Amino acid sequence: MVFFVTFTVFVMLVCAVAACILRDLLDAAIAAAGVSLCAAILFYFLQAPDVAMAEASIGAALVTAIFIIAIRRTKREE
Amino acid sequence: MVNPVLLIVIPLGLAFSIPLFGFISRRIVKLIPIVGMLFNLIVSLILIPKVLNKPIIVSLGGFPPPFCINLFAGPVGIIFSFLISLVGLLVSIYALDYIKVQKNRGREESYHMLYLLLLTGATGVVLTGDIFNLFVFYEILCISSYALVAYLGDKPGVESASKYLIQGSIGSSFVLIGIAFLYGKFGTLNMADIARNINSPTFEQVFFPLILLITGFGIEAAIFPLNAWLPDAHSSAPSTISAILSGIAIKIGIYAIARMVIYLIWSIKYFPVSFTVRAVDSISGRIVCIQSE
Amino acid sequence: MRNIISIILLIIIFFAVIFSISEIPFGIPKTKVGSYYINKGIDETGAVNVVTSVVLNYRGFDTLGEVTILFIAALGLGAVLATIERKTKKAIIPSSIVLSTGCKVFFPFILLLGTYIFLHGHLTPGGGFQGGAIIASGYLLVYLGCPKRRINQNHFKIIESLGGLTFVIIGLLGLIFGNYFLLNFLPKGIPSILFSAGIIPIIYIAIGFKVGSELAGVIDNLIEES
Amino acid sequence: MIFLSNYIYYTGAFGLIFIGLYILLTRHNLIKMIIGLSILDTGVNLLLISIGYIKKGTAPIFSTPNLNPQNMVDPVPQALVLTAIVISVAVLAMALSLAIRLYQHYRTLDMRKIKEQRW
Repeated sequence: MVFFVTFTVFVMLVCAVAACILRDLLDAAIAAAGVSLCAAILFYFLQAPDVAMAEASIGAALVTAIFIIAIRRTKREE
Repeated sequence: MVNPVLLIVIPLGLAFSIPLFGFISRRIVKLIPIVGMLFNLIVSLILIPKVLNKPIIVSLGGFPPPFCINLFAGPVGIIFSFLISLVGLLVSIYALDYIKVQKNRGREESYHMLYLLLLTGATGVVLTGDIFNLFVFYEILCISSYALVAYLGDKPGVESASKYLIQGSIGSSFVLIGIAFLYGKFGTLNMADIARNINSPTFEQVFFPLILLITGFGIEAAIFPLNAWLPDAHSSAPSTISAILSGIAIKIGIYAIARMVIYLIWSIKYFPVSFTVRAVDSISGRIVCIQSE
Repeated sequence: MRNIISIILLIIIFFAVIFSISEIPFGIPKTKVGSYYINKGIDETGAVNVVTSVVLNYRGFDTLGEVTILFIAALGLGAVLATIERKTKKAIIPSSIVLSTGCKVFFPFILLLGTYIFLHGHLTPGGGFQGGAIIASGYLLVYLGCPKRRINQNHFKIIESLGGLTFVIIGLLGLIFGNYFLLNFLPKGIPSILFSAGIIPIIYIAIGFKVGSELAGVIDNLIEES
Repeated sequence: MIFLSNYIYYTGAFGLIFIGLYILLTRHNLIKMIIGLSILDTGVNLLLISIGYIKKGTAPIFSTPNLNPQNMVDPVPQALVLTAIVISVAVLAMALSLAIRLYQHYRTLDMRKIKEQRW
């Protein structure tokens, strides 16, 4: 249990660092979606199913879609 | 019995119903902010003599106060809401001619809705007695002012609005972190309850949450090192919004800081420290402003 | 220069938060408000899901503000993007028949799932915001899969206004009947059946419609002529 | 091991907050800054939820009758985080619409190059 949580936190931080250093904005947006997804898993382990659902449906799905539409209407490289 | 909650709820309901009025007639839409602000003006005038005797505490939802959100309508709060509605009324009368009829009908409606919601958020911040509710109304104020600064859609407006948005959102996140620490420490979100409990911890324990809260609200209040957004946003917004920003939004930020400082510092007798810090801060800000001009 | 200043700033913030988080131990019950809600929540509001009773009853005023914030964002986004001069329309590439048929088949099921989630907000995890987001993602699927389909923005506007007005009017009815704004004035019913918890399901239905139409309107505004 | 079980959630939350702040302070592309903003908001939400957690707790839902109310985690931070998530999505949508308008005016998103004004 502790190891799985640790692994999830590790993946989440790696995704966040990737969102920081990737030059391609589309990749960075996908990495941010990964952060939200790992955060949703952590919310589930913290016994907050309501928040996990909200984070997965709003944070991981809709925000990523909005980011991708916005990147499509602007420029992809940083 | 006039309830202070009407000061927030009636303008909110009017703002929600503007699109429905817009389907009936386009002329009514312009008048709705005036109606809302006139209502607020009258209610505040009725409430002023009452609150001078004793502050009115309204709990929402019908539960005892620390367990639900309550409104704290003291003399300062009601006088602030009176001033907000007075300024809002005058500016909305000015906006009758200033905001020209656009080609696209939706834009004019959205100006009036955003304007009314901005004033509602300001009224909520001055009346609420709950720290997270204050954050929510503060966000209403901030987001509608981001949208209104960019309302004209020209180059300077959009640029300054995006700078304002980035800095303001960092401030809001700081406020939220501060609220999280306060909740973890005291287990309650009610301001009066926090003030009652705060005598037991030492000054150092509330120092960092307080710094976070002051920094966060200070961005909206534009105290000296955090005011980079202010000159651009004021010069490039529409004139009515510029008036509202300098007349109301900045004062709301200062009001929020004062509320935090009075509740969290006054009660543990460190007020002189904070007062000195603020005085030095404002004087240095003035000096820098004079030099830059 | 800017990097150095920001790293110094971050280090200062880092020590500040480490210092203050050391006062808040992890995993130890420490709040009196939360335990009151857990012990009294079912009796006072009738909702089995304590989070829902906190969101809509004890802290219902926050939720009203939150709905307003989403409304402001949808409005402001429309106002900012509306003045774009109309360019010549690009030719829309029609999607393949498998894709568009699949989207049309899935769309009602997604709507059904969203409706289920916001109807059962007081019994199971979920609620108006999650259900509304799921409904909006159904609209996103249709926009992506069938590029020619568009929904009239005026319908979204009417639903948004009616949802917000329902919330405000229910609150005002509480003020009229019992002197408290957002009072739960309807009978609470038996906990853990669908028709229970007074005003909570009604408000969640209003919020579900409102959030769904607002987020779908945001997507519609952004995706238009992209 | 004890450190992991006690502080792993706080570590994740503060890691996200600092990475978000670092992106906001050092990057110049507007969309990159908005991505940093979303990471910052996720970190704050994780911090709030972990403050309300109780060890070996259960979710605050009386789904089965034989649940012990003493073991339930605090419902208040969860309600606050629901509000905070919706607020953050509103801010993000607003910011991205501004970014699209900015790109149509200036054909770039680099905030260093967009300096028409004094400050």
